[in-house]
Amino acid sequence: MEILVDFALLALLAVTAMAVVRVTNLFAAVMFAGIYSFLSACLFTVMDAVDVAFTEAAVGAGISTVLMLATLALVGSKVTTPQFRITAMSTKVPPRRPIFPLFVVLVTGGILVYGTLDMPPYGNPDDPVHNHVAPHYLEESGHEIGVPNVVTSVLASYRGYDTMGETTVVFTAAVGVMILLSSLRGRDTYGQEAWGDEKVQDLDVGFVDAFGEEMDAPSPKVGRRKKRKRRKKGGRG
Amino acid sequence: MFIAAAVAILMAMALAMTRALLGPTVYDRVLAVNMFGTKTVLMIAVLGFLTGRPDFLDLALLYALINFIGTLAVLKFFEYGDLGRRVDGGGEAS
Amino acid sequence: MSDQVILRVATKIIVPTILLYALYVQFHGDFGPGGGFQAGVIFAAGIILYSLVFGLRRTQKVLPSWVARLAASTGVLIYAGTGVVALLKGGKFLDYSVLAHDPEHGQHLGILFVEIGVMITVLGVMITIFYFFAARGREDL
Amino acid sequence: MTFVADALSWICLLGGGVFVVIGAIGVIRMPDLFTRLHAAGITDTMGAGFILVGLMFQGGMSLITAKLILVLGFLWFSSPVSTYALARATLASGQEPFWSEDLEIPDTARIPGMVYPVDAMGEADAESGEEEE
Repeated sequence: MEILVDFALLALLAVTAMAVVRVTNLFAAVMFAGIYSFLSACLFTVMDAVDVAFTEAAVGAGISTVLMLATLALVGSKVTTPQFRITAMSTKVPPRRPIFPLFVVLVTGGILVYGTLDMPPYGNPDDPVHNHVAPHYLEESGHEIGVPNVVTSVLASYRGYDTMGETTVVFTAAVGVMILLSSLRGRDTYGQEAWGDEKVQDLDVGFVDAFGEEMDAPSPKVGRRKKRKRRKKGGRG
Repeated sequence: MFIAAAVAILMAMALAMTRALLGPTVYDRVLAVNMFGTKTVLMIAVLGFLTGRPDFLDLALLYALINFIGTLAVLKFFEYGDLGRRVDGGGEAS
Repeated sequence: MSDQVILRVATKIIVPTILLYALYVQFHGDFGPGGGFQAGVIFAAGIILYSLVFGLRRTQKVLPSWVARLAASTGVLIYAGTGVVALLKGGKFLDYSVLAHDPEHGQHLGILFVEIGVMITVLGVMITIFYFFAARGREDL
Repeated sequence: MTFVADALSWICLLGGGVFVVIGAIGVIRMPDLFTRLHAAGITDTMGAGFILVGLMFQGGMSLITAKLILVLGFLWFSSPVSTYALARATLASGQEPFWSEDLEIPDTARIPGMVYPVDAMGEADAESGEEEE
């Protein structure tokens, strides 16, 4: 029964992945990425990996959509050519026929699929992965660590070095973002040069301050709409 | 009985997915994603019972709490971040 | 502004709930799904929701960006510091058993500190990244 | 006792499933965004409500039921808020709901290849409405 749910979720996942690749509006791609995150959280839940599903839920629903939108605010949302637009000039480049990359991708994918044939079946208790350190963790965690959730004891205690490395990696990500984006501080010198289309000037309304105190003046669009509606009502009466 | 509910939710997910693919405006896609989020909450709750581990409900609770952050961010972006530009679904999935 | 009241009130109600839930995930991670990383992300999501509705400036009055940056580095320090304390107490690096008289109690203590370190780092990093993206290099923010 | 709980659970889960599917069909079939919002609302309130109540009968008096109640409460709190924000943003973008006086379906809302019977009678209505103005 669960296998049916599994298949259905995987099929939806495949459709979503295709959609992410095919849509030309990057906002729509962000939407589909959100759907992808929902589906993979479901899939992790079916496969009993609830901690992973939890991470996926927290990151996918809370953070990643916001960050992707913020990125779109920086770089613009339209893909003007079938290829990704790198600069405004590259729109003149005629579309290439990527036969050779396609060939490479197909061959690599074929080899990888061939490789999976040798892998032990999923969930088989005789698999090597279940016979190395996992039995020790599962059996001894109760009285060695005394934490009911084995995932926590593995992550924080048995594999404490790894988790420390991961924490450092997360920290490094922040440092990298700071280094990259703080060069945008003087956007007048750099930003307009690099993204010299109307997009950058359009976005001068702050992404974040918009709901805040700065929007006390009613936005012109809303006002115009209301006026039109009033006129309509008056006409009816 | 849980599998019946799960199948119904999966059907609804597929239909919401269709709406997200059809568009036509970005707001329709936002609606589809929002609906997909609700479906995910239900799906995870049902799956917890289906697999016999209802502790998974923490996950459903999390989704119910922070689901609308994404929706709000998208809407805010359309309404204020991109003023003066017509927002239409330029990208059909083809 | 009256048409924004719904969003403001809803946010005021739901943001504290999200923050509380993040703490639940943090300290309930020993018993159920969750842990430091998830808790940090959820906490950051709550802050991000607040700043989406109330604006970056008001958020940075509550949580200035230097605090977020400080948190990002403090968490790593707490994590590594736990290991160093274990080292000083005569054990190996990140061997929590020596932290208390009872090895199991020591493990509990070590996991607690380590998870808090992870949470603080992730929280600080997520908020720092969001601030940087959202401010979009504007000087006045 | 368990039989009664199981029966109630069945009824609620099936009812919830039906509502969820009906709402999803509505999201596909409805002509414009505002009517689609209405259809999506059915899945959020009736569908989610019935399914979660059905699960509560299975959970019994336990922490699980408490969590289900919380999930339901937060869903019923947050989904109207996001629906409201969505409708408001759509209005601000210039897309208007069609009123009874102009029964035309906007081009953006049409599903390609679908025949709308409203088209035939909508023209007459729209003309009479303009005359009144």
